Amino acid sequence: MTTTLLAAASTSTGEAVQFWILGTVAVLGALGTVLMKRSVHSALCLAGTMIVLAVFYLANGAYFLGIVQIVVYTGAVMMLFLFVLMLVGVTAADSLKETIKGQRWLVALCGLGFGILLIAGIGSAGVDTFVGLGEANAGGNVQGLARSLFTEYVFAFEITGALLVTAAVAAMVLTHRERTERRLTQRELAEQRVREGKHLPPLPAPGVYARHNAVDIPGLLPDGTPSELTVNATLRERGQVRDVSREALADLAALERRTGEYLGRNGTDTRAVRGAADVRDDVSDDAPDTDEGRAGDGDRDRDREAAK
Amino acid sequence: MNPVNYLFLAALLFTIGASGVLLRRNAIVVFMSIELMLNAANLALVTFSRMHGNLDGQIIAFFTMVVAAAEVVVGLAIIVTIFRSRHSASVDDAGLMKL
Amino acid sequence: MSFPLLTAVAVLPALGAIATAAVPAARRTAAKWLALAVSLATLVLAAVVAFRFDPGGDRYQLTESYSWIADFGVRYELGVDGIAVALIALTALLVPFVILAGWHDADSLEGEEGPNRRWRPTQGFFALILAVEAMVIISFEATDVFLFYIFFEAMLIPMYFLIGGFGDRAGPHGEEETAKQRSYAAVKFLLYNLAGGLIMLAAVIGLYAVTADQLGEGTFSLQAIVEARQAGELTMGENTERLLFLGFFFAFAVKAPLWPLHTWLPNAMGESTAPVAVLITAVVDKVGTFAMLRFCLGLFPGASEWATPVIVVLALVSIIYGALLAIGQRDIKRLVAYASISHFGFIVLGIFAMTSQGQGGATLYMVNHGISTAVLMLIVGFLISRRGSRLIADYGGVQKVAPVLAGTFLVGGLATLSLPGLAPFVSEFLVLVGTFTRYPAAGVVATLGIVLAALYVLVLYQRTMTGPVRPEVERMPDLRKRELLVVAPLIALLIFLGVFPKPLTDIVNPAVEHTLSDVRMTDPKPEVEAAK
Amino acid sequence: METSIGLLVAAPLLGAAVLLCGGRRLDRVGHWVGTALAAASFVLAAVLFADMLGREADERSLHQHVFSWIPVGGFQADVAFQLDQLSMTFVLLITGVGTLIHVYSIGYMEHDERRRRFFGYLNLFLAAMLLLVLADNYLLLYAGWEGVGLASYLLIGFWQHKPSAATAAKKAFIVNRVGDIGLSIAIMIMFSTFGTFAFGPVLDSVGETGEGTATAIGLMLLLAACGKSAQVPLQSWLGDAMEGPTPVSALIHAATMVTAGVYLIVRSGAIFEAAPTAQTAVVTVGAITLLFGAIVGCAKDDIKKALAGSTMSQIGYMVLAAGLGPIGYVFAIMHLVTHGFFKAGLFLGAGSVMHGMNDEVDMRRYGGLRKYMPITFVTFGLGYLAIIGFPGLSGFFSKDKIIEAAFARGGTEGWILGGAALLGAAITAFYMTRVMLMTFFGEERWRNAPAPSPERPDVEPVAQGGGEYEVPRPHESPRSMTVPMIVLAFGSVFAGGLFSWGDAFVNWLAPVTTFEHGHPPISAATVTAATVVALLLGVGLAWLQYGRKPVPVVAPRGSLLTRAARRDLLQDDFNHVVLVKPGEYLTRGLVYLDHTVVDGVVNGTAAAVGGLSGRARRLQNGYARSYAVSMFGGAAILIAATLLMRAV
Repeated sequence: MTTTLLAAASTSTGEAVQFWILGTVAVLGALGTVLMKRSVHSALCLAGTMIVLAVFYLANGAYFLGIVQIVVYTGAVMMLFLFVLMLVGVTAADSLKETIKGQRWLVALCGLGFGILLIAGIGSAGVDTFVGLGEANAGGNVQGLARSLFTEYVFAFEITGALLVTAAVAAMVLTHRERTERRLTQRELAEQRVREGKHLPPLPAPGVYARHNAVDIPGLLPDGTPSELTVNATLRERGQVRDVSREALADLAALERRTGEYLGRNGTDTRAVRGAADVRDDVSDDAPDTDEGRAGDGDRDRDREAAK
Repeated sequence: MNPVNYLFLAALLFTIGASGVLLRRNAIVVFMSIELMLNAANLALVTFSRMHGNLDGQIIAFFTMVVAAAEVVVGLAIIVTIFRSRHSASVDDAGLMKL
Repeated sequence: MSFPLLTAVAVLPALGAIATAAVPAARRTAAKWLALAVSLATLVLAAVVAFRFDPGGDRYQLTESYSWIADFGVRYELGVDGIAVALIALTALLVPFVILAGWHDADSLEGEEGPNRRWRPTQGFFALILAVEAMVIISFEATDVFLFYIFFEAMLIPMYFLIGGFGDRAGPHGEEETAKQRSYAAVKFLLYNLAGGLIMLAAVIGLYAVTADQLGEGTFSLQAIVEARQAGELTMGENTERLLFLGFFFAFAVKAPLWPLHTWLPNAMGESTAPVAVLITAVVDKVGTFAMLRFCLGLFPGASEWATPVIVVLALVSIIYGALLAIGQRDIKRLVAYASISHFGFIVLGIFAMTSQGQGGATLYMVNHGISTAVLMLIVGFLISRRGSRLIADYGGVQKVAPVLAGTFLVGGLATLSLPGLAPFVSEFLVLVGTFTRYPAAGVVATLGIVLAALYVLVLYQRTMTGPVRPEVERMPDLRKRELLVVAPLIALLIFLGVFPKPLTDIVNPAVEHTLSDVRMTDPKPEVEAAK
Repeated sequence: METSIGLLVAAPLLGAAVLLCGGRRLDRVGHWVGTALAAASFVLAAVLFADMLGREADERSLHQHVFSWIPVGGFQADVAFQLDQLSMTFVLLITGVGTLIHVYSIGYMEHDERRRRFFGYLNLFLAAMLLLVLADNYLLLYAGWEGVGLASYLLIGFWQHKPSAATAAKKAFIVNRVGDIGLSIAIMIMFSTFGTFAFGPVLDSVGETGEGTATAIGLMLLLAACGKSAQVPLQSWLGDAMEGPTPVSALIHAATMVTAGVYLIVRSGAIFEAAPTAQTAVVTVGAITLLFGAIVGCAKDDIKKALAGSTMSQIGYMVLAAGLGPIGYVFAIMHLVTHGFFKAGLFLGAGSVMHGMNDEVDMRRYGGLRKYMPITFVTFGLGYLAIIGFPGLSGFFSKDKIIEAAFARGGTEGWILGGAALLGAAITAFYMTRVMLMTFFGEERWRNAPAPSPERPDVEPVAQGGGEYEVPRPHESPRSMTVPMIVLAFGSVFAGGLFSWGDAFVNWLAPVTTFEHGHPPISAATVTAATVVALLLGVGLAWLQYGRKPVPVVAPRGSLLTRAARRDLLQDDFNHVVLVKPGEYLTRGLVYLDHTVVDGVVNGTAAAVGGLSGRARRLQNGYARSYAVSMFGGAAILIAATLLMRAV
């Protein structure tokens, strides 16, 4: 590597190879950052690009910066990004559909123009001889940086420090939310639930009337319909609710029918069948939006209890 | 190869980043694109320092990083606050300037 | 460094304005009296200036000069020549009468509620008038182009508020429409003058550039530039000089409305109260013609000579055009406004005739027109305040019920048509003679103006004052004491200056000679003497 | 003595000031004050006259420099007076007749509550008129010139509540202004030619300039004279001026002011002598006007308008004479003075008649008044004889001399002028006789109610229930009115004889206005004879038409000429069509133009800017991203710029 740092108009083939490969990766990463639908993916692409850049720093003899790049950016900054993404919602995928008229075309135009001009500018700058960092890094890159940093740039350095402190404080001030109202007591919370007509009693356990009591199988209501309430919310989120098998339902229906004939009354069967159908679409359309499903189940259960 | 290619790469990344800023509505992605631009600039600086054989370029790059870190901190904090207040991280929704 | 008299004359009304504005809201009358007292004190100071001024002495007297913005060679330079003295005297003289005439103009706005309620209107009204006076006076005194420019522009601010804020309700189309018209007029006034001012600013900067380029370090000082030019150190390129001249002249032509830049004047005078209208036409506009005389001719003699033919034609157009439109008006105030346009045509004609009679006449004209228009306009104001209408058609037979009002009105009118024995005749005839000796044709055309003047004045008098008494004016009271106190002295002055203008001419003549020497002009010799 | 010339002007000026500013408290004594001051200046004039007679002919011209009026550069206008024989003549006429008419007005205006102001105006007029004739330079003369114009404006419009009066006053002033243009331009030419406009230098050195300049000045002065002296084409105002009170018509529009034009021409004689063209113009105007006025006079039924026509024509005689040069000046002035006497007398008589007839002016409603107002009849009759030039009365002497001079002009021109003058004499005799007969002779047509006539559509016949017509009771006027009439009658009888007694008047004026004897192609006796024949002819015709057969109360339609003459030979219609109408259109057009074009351009620009910014506003859509795009584009452009810079 040291060879490359001597004055030269061109670099070692090794670096060339490395450049062409990693450069491609970097560009792809950049494009990914811009074009990915889900921001998580964008973040990851960006991270990739940054790592590549770190390597390039090292290749350019900026060892300290290379490390800092990895530590600060890929380490700290990107994590920060990811945390925020979690806050905002990982699953949220924003549409790339443009809303401002003509924005895309303008961007394309400006982007192309800008890029081409910039590259043309660099090209025409006529920089072919590289001094290289040989003697600059002679006393060690870090020491060199430290020297100039604490001698001629010390003032800027101090100011930057102040900036960082300010930034930290600012972040706290901005994100910290002062509790304006008193914390609610148990009683008030209960009353609130009643007022909102939420599901009052504790939720039923899963696996009731079930062949086995796995957590991902909803318990069945007296009429045999499965109650989503009994399944863990997270599983419901993920849409991983396993449904009771068909034949079980069928047997249940048959049993119902027989008891019905025996008792000389009918009509429940239809209910049972409808219930079976219910399970289907309940499960299917529970996945996307959770609130609706929960609410629906909530009042269904309630009229069950009323029937009991 | 001529190290000037690093500059071309930097230019490319910068342009992509800029377009990203202009194209994406999600504030966080916009932010990432800005970071991308900053990094491109850093790459250029580092290359320059190599070109001229003194460390000032790296110093500047260093400062850039620090400042970028600070900026990210504040920026994300702002995004979070906005998200809290209006349940959206879209820059278009923050349109109080709109007529 | 003796007592800075000129600064005092300008600063006194300025302080008065501040003090007046500061008078507590409850003490309205106090504010009025304060304003009146200040304006009278200013008049006294102006008189002192006039007496300290020695016509035989050097060109600019009572000069004061301090460095202001050293980097741009801007100096706080004051100095008066005869012309300035005359105009300062005029301003200081008119303002007390304006204040007295506008004694009750702001009262109607007091206790006004709703959208158009204003903050302490009375204090505001009189403070603004004093502010205008201060700025006008200092722009008459300034011998530093930049200093002059600043106050030339600053004047617009108080004037804008006076026009837009205090117009009389007596509009021909009801209060709503009148308010709209008023704001239109105010904005129009502002835009016209701003446009002129900005073009002038460009020219001012250009002038600085030229001086900086040629004299080493740039200067705005009128005297310095004139001396440098006469010493041959400063020689502007022909085109440069012409462009700069046009830049200056445009601004002044807007201010002293010269056809076709005149249309703001009728609106402004029509919509504002009579005292404000007097302030506009008798005081503020004079700065324009004055500046033509002092700056255009002083700084750009060559270009002035080059532009003279066009300007003379424009002046003639203004004279005839203004008079004809005055004849065609239905609104008394607009009529007076157009009459003023015609008179400004005479002034400009006199200035650019480049003869001692012409320019001396023009200077006298500024003073006399100030007084005569003041008389006419103020009486018109009193008339309108009685009947509450500006339309000529709404009057008739006033002479029968209010003979004194009608009589003074007639005197004002006769002054406007420049009847011998009244001041305007002297100046108008001087302008005509001065023009004729250099441009006979122009002189003859301008003479038509005196017939048209007779026409619009007498038609106005006939329609409003004579004939059978209309029922609306039957109860019209005659002039009150205060109003008579306003009108009588002005009329007396008109007669005095008409019979014995010598004091004024003695002050003005040397200054005019200086101006002529600036443009290197001499009066054309009479034919017979030339023959000898 | 010099110092007291200014007092001549000062006295009536003082009166005017006192009376006009004095306020109501002077109402009781106002007229006395006015009259006293007029009389004072007459007495002073008389004293000065006596003093002047006491001196040699060439020392009679007095000068008084009061103060320097307008000193600007080479332009030196002084308030300075010059009192020579010519001015003296006018001063005496003005103050004399003026005083008489003041006295007359005391009675005539007795019942007018604004009498004080009337006397104020009269004094103002005297002051201005005296200034006019005493000025020693043209500018001061111009001041007086406009001053009398103002006074006449105020006095014509004295009864301002009458729209007709107000209109007439305005008309008079404006037509005069047109004339004043002439005077002011003349002064300008003088100044630019001679560097001064004082009588002395100008008239002395007029020879040194080209004839062109002299002609220009002369024509301009003529224009001024036409305006003031109601000569064609600026005569239209005089008829309407009769709206003013009769004393005013007598003093201003008969005796003094209207003759100012003649004074101007005679005073500037040197200029006209240097410009033959101008002279020809003068005589032409004079000749035309004397016929014009006479014809108008024949057709009018309004007694004052008839007299106005005659004034016009008599001044025509004077102008004609003044245009003839040295052979005519003296007679122009002489006729002016005699005319001052008898025309004033006639007007006062007319006023006295109206006074007794409830201000009725239509002669067709007079008749047979001689036995009701004998003094008026006699004085009026004497004036009548004087004006028609009855041998032995003053009019005869002056007019006869003018006709003679007209013939003396020589050549065909002389014949034409002389003929016109003779014809004029005949017509004068005709219409004056007509006035006389219709007023004082014939049956009393005023006894029964008036019927509407084309002349006076305003009166509605009593038949279809108008107001009750109360029969006027003709009576003689009070002494304050009759005395002046008598005095004037004396003047009109004897003045002429007195003046031509041993050519007294000629010798008196000759030093000022050069004089030379004209040599008519035909002997003076013949001319006189012709004149007498002409006047007899006129009288005879008039008697045939108005004396023998009764005068119809309702004016007959009359011949085309008559109808035209009733309308002042259509001159008003002419002015209306040629000047007034186009003027109205012009002003209306300009008002429209000013609003749409001149103002429109500006407003249009404003609107354009507004619209443009309205469009530009769209760019500010509030999306941070589109702002960013523009920034980005800007950056690109910057790079491009730097590249170009480097490339260049």
